[in-house]
Amino acid sequence: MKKVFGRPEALTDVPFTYCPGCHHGIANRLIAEVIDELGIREKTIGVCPVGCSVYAYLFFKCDMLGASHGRAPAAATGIKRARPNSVVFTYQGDGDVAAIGTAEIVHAANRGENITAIFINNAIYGMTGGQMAPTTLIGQVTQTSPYGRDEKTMGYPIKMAEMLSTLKRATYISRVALNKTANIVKAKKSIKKAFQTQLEGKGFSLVEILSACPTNWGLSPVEASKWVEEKMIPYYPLGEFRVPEEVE
Amino acid sequence: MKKVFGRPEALTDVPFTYCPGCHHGIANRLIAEVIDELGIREKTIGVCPVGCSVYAYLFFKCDMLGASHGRAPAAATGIKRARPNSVVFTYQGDGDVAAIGTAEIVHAANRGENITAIFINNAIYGMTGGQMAPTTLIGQVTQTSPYGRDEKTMGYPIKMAEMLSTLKRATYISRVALNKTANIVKAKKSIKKAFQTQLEGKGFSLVEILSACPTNWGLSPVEASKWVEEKMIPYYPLGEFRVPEEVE
Amino acid sequence: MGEKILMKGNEAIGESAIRAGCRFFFGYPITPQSELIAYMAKKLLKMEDAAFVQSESEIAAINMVYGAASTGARVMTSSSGPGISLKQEGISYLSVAELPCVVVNIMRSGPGLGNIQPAQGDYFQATKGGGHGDYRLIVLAPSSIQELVDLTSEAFDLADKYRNPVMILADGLLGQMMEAVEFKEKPKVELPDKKGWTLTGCEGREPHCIIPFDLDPVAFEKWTNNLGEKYIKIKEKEVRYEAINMEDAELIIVAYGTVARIAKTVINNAKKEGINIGLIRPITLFPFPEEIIASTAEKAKNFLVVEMSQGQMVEDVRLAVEGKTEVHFYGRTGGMIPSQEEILREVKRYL
Amino acid sequence: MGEKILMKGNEAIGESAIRAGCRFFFGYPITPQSELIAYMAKKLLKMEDAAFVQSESEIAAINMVYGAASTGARVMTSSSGPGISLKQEGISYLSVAELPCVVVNIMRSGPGLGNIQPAQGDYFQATKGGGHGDYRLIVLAPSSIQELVDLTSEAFDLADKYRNPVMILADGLLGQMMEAVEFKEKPKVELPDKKGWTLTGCEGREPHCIIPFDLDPVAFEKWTNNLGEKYIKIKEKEVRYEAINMEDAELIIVAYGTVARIAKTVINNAKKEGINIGLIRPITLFPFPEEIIASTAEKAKNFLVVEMSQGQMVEDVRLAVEGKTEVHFYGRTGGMIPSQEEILREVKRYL
Amino acid sequence: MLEEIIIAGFGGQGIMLLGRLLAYAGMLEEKNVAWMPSYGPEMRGGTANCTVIISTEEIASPVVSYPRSIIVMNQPSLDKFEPQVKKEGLILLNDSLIKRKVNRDDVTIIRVPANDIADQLGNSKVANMVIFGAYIKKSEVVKLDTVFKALEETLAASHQDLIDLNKEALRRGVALLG
Amino acid sequence: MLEEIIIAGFGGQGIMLLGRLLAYAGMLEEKNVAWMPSYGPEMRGGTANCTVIISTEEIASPVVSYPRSIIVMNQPSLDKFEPQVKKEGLILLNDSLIKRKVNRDDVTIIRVPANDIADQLGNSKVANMVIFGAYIKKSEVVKLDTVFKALEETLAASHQDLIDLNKEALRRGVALLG
Amino acid sequence: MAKIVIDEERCKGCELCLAACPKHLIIMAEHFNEKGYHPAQQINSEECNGCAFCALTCPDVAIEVFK
Amino acid sequence: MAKIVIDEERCKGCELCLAACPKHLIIMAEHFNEKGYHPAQQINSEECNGCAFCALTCPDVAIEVFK
Ligand SMILES: Cc1ncc(C[n+]2csc(CCOP(=O)(O)OP(=O)(O)O)c2C)c(N)n1
Ligand SMILES: Cc1ncc(C[n+]2csc(CCOP(=O)(O)OP(=O)(O)O)c2C)c(N)n1
Ligand code: SF4
Ligand code: SF4
Ligand code: SF4
Ligand code: SF4
Ligand code: SF4
Ligand code: SF4
Ligand SMILES: [Mg+2]
Ligand SMILES: [Mg+2]
Repeated sequence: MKKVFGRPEALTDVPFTYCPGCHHGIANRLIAEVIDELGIREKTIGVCPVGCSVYAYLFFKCDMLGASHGRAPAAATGIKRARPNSVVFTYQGDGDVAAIGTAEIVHAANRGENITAIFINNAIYGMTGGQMAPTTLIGQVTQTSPYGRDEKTMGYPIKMAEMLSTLKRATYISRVALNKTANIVKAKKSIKKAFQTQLEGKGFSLVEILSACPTNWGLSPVEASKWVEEKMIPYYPLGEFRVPEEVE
Repeated sequence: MKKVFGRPEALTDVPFTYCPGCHHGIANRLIAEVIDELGIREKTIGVCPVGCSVYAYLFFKCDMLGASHGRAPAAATGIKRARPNSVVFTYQGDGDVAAIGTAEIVHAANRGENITAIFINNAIYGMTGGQMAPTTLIGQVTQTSPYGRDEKTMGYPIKMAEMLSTLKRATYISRVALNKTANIVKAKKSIKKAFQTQLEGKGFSLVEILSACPTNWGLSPVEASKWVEEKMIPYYPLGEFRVPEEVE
Repeated sequence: MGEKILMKGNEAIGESAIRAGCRFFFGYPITPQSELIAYMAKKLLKMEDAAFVQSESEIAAINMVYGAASTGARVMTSSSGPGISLKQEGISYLSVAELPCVVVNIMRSGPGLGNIQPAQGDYFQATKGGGHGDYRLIVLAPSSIQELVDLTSEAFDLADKYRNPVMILADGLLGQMMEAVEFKEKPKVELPDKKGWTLTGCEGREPHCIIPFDLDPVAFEKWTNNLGEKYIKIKEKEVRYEAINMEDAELIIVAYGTVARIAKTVINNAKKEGINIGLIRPITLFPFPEEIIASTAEKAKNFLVVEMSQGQMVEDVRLAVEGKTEVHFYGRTGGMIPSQEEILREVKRYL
Repeated sequence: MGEKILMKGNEAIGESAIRAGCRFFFGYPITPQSELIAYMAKKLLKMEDAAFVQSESEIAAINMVYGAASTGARVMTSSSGPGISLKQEGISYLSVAELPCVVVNIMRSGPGLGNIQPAQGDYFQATKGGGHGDYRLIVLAPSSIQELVDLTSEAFDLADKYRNPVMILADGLLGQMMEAVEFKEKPKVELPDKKGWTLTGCEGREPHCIIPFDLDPVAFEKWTNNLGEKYIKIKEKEVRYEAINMEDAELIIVAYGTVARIAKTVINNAKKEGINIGLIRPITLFPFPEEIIASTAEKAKNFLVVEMSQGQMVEDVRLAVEGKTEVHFYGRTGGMIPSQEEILREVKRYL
Repeated sequence: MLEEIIIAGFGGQGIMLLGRLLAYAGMLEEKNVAWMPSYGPEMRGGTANCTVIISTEEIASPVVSYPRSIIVMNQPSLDKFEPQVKKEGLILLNDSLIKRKVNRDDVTIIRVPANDIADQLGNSKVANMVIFGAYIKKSEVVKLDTVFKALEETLAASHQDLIDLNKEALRRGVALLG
Repeated sequence: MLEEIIIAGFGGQGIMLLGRLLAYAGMLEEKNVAWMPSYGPEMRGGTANCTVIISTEEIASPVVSYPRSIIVMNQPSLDKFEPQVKKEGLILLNDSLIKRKVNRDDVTIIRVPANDIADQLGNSKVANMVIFGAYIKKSEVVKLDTVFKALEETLAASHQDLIDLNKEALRRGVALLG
Repeated sequence: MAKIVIDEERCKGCELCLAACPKHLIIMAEHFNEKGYHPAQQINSEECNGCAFCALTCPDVAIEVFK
Repeated sequence: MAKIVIDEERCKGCELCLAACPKHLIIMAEHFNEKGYHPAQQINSEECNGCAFCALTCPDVAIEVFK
């Protein structure tokens, strides 16, 4: 018998520090698989953020930088400009991308920085214990929306993929989910396209990944995956919002 | 004979400090006229930014706050939340809105803060002596794009009105120009609609105003107005991007 | 009133602020102060004429404070370490515009992302001005949950009295721990009327402007000199400290916050060993209690400064002592809390 | 080489940086340093293996520096007042991650937006850490355009030598004025190899990680203690200052930057009046030249500290003097530059 | 009177709640109390512990290097805190999950099959109350009734069934040392 | 040898350029030089001034409270700087735009119809060079040839016509004091 | 019948009004104002129809229109 | 013929694999692993077709598939 599924080479042996059933782990693995398949591990530099993925540097078997909250796209810009031949990706949460780091992601995208951003949208601030994210759904109860998110004072959940797609040099922009195998397979394809966009020098790519945070949603992992399907996907449509022709 | 055109009441007597032919002056006057027409001078609080309009507090005859560079929407949020019955507007340049203050304008819009932002897009950093703005046109020579803006490393000029229009609570979003009388008349109508949106409690409004900076463009005022027509408008289409039904 | 409630430090700050009339809170989550934000959300979102906004960033938060304070409202923000650093530009603006407000820093261990364990490494930033230009915050350093309650309330009064931002500087342990507290009815204090400068719409009066600059150096020097005079007045009037066991002390410990409490246990235990140690606990870090330290130094007492840092407040102690006696230092960093045993060991080294 | 060129201070920094091998610049415009950004744009945009990015903000700029420095590249950013305040979080991160880089602060007058006239009000921020946590920048304070050139070049070496951010702290006048400068060929200095830690892709080696935190307080204390030891080493080895006319001086002026130059003219003019004054001009503000000040104080000389601030460096002078002699202060703020006449008048007050 | 106790275990074992209840009860009995968590980056998984001080005197230092008592709900916690307990102190351990012997012979050791009893009660989450009951009985730091009152005041009345379950678990713990 | 001069006028009158040329020429003649602008928030309009120091000694303070010479191109500048000129100093003023009398009687005053002459040369922008020529002639701080050289080195060769025009303007200024 | 009044001291000589007047009734004066600008000046004022295009365009609110 | 290998010590008992297996071949074990979780466990392993849905879903990369 041959091993048809195993631990990707681009992951270290360190066990993930995520909670049981957290989709961060799936996303980490998919990136590692893509890095393996593209054979780029030795020239990849990853930038991890502050958030539940703050430990990502322990998991990826490539050079890694820890950035400050929200600024991973700027740090990645610095790396990529200094070493244009490396493959640079950021791995960021929704607090990171959609709140404090809004300016940095918008302008990395607008400049068409030739980097890849992986954006984990779990509709919550995981690491700090479950505060409202800009992507938190209407009515969703969090530490800082204790009576549910109210659009009148807190606005609607922000659709980053759509917003960034208005920028001409945001070359590849997609939204995927990890709540079931079919979506996981699609997510991986999309992540691969994003890295390919970078490898072909076509500019900025971002994959928004709808992910479950069972802990802060107060749901079991299975229920949480269902919540992604029933609540998140209807509001955050999956698909590709911008595609460079050649990558397509 | 009756005075059919004169200095609006909402302007002080202080002469503008702008350069000859600078469109900031026209924009200032139009806002003052709208304030007069809506009869809201005594409940209006304006927020001026850092930029050539840093002195706006000398010109408007209403309560005024000077904000730090880019943060006027946050300061305005603070004011409006503390005094919901006042009319709050920001007056900001393209460095302010489209660069350093990207996160603040995006999130004020996304929260649907019931404020009005007047955004002067002159494709340049006026006050600091003519550096590239995120809205600088491709090929445009500035202090920091001495060989012309090159989209490959600097990206394309950012279309703020379009980008903000992806946000659901960005209720009224338009783009106008001040390069000729017809456009000036339209601009005023649009500014009025923006303020009305706020008065009706409908949420965030923003008017992007294409404006000439003869000094830093190195053109005479008349040439500069022509440049708005020939270079800016084709790239930055005029019009309303989001309109609340009732205001319409 | 008068009833004891078991509360986390972070929540106690929130409750005290609300009782002091704070109706506006703008903040961004960060450990170890997140319970404060959550508390304010829970309370303010249910109140009339109040607002809670979880801002997009610490920078937005401090600028929302700037806007709300300009209307005369009582307003607060809070953060820790990296978030406080991001607020430095805004704090400098608030200072020059003389806008009253309260900024809470529940200190974690730095520099950088560091970690979320308690520390006191932001003393310099708070007291010397982490932002640009000459300005001073009033800096209050509680050392119990009850004092968090009392000083939070006082912070709003001081802010209004001097039209100056006030910082509450507490280590993460104080934010996280629980003690029983009492919310006492406070006698109303006379505070200056704000009507003369606030932005409320100019109905029936000339417009007001609040502006953070003057491009004319002559005028701006006058402005900053006025600020300077205000700071001198604050130094004269608002110094607060606790001094215990000073008379027969063979050595004086200077410490604030949690460290001062540990020091008190050390003092008690040392007494049992026949060692007499005194404690000066600064309650205001700016203005710093220079005089008591200077006059103690006159009496030839040596000092041991203990901090959860590599030595920051110790500079202010040295400045006050001016070489008259010895000033020793013991510090822990990285989120480590000095133990009673370590402090006693250090004390003995210098006897 | 050896040829004299008439240059603005801001441009001289840029040219010197490029000659020192700086190929990456990330910055955001602000007066009075904008010529530096413009210069870097003009040069770097035409060079191979180089990059100039006008970032969306000062925060983005410092984080781009963080990224580029992590690859081992020589990299610089520059700003002034409000922009430097915004960089404080990033500077704290760079310090803990021990990333070499050069940050230029061409000081304008603060606090707040203040104005764009020269000032020295950011001394505390630069030397005590405007960001959170215990960390230190190496702070260089040039006082002529030639020294801007020399120290910029040295700044990159120091940054690499100690894996520490270096700040060039100059008042706006130095950024704006022109003098003739020479770009001298410098002997190559031995610097530590960066290969052991830089992020360059892990081909042929184990992956490298650069991380700004350790959540374990025991480990993080060790880390910050190592930083502390580095700072002590820097204090031992890198103090630089200029001392003139010390022997027969009746009073010692301590001043840096433009103020020190004015002081020199005062000294010359005073001599004509038969008054002997000395000058200590710190060239490194951190490490601060404590020893020369302390030993001068031993000789019972009094000091007059002159700054374009309300008194910041004067605290470091007092800390060094430790009460042995008198330390007087004269400051101008708001963008005002102290004149020769004023300084001489002050000198005479204390003779 | 002075009690200094560290309570430790896995996240999710109700460690913080136990500590808070103890502090609350102490307050109800008009003692001075302090509760202090050790918190980690992960609001989840891993080990958690908190310190409670109950005293008739004013509480100076909230930090306790050498507790008089510990309640340890899992083995890593025993490993960590066993050496720190004061001579003649008290160790309560969760016998359901901790299989090893305690090495100290200068302290009182009480092994409570907390999870087993909780399972009998039909809810493994109340293992903390079982061991708490044993602690109350042994230490006499606070009265059982006071803890009941603390339970009622901290849990919303709407959770009456939960309150009852917790009380039962406490009683079972008390009964162990019957 | 030490010259300290302040040059002042409207923005757009070529004040900064004049100062820079003077400093450049000083440098070419191997003197120590310093040029210092007074800059404002407006990069435009309003008045502008700069200070130039040329010295055989090392230049300590670049800040000059009391200049030996001033060149003033408009009346606000005269108003501002007239009182500061050192005794026995030198005032050159643009007679085309300044109508008032100078009040000082302890300084040398030279009135240059700079704009009128520039208009004669067909370009009002070279008024600065006309007055500069007069200054060079009177002060002898730098040689005319050195200024020509400075012009050539600072203006791109592609602007030959501009260089020629500037030289002519300088010569006309020199000639005034012929 | 209409007329315009130009506040010479507010005028910065930008010539935008000149370009805006459909009847070409505005020219720049020979003389300088206090700030050193050539102010705008109306000619053939009897032809003015009070359309206010000049005033609408003036960035310095230097023109009043009467009708 | 196919099989899966579950690394019990990596497993956090989230049950996602259980939900993902189209053939319902995964259950949670009675025993605890070192971290205190009930690890996943395959039953009726002869029915496994190696589709790897379980492995694809596992957030902790605890499952290997052989075919
Ligand atoms: C400047 C700054 N502000 C705040 C924090 C605290 N903080 C750490 S992670 C985080 C947000 C985490 O949420 P998200 O980015 O959505 O990531 P997740 O944990 O959900 O994966 C915050 C606010 C910080 N470390 N730095
Ligand atoms: C934090 C900060 N960064 C930079 C500056 C310097 N600055 C002042 S205005 C400005 C930009 C001006 O451009 P814009 O916003 O387009 O306004 P304009 O002058 O063109 O109207 C800049 C960068 C500042 N004052 N504060
Ligand atoms: S808190 Fe949420 S996002 Fe963070 S590791 Fe746990 S489940 Fe994942
Ligand atoms: S610099 Fe440009 S934008 Fe600023 S006042 Fe002058 S013309 Fe207007
Ligand atoms: S009102 Fe009309 S016609 Fe009259 S001057 Fe103005 S633009 Fe010309
Ligand atoms: S538009 Fe106004 S400022 Fe311009 S020339 Fe006409 S009157 Fe003067
Ligand atoms: S490989 Fe497929 S059939 Fe086999 S256990 Fe996994 S999901 Fe079930
Ligand atoms: S998906 Fe993985 S971690 Fe979850 S239960 Fe299955 S094997 Fe265990
Ligand atoms: Mg998240
Ligand atoms: Mg602009």
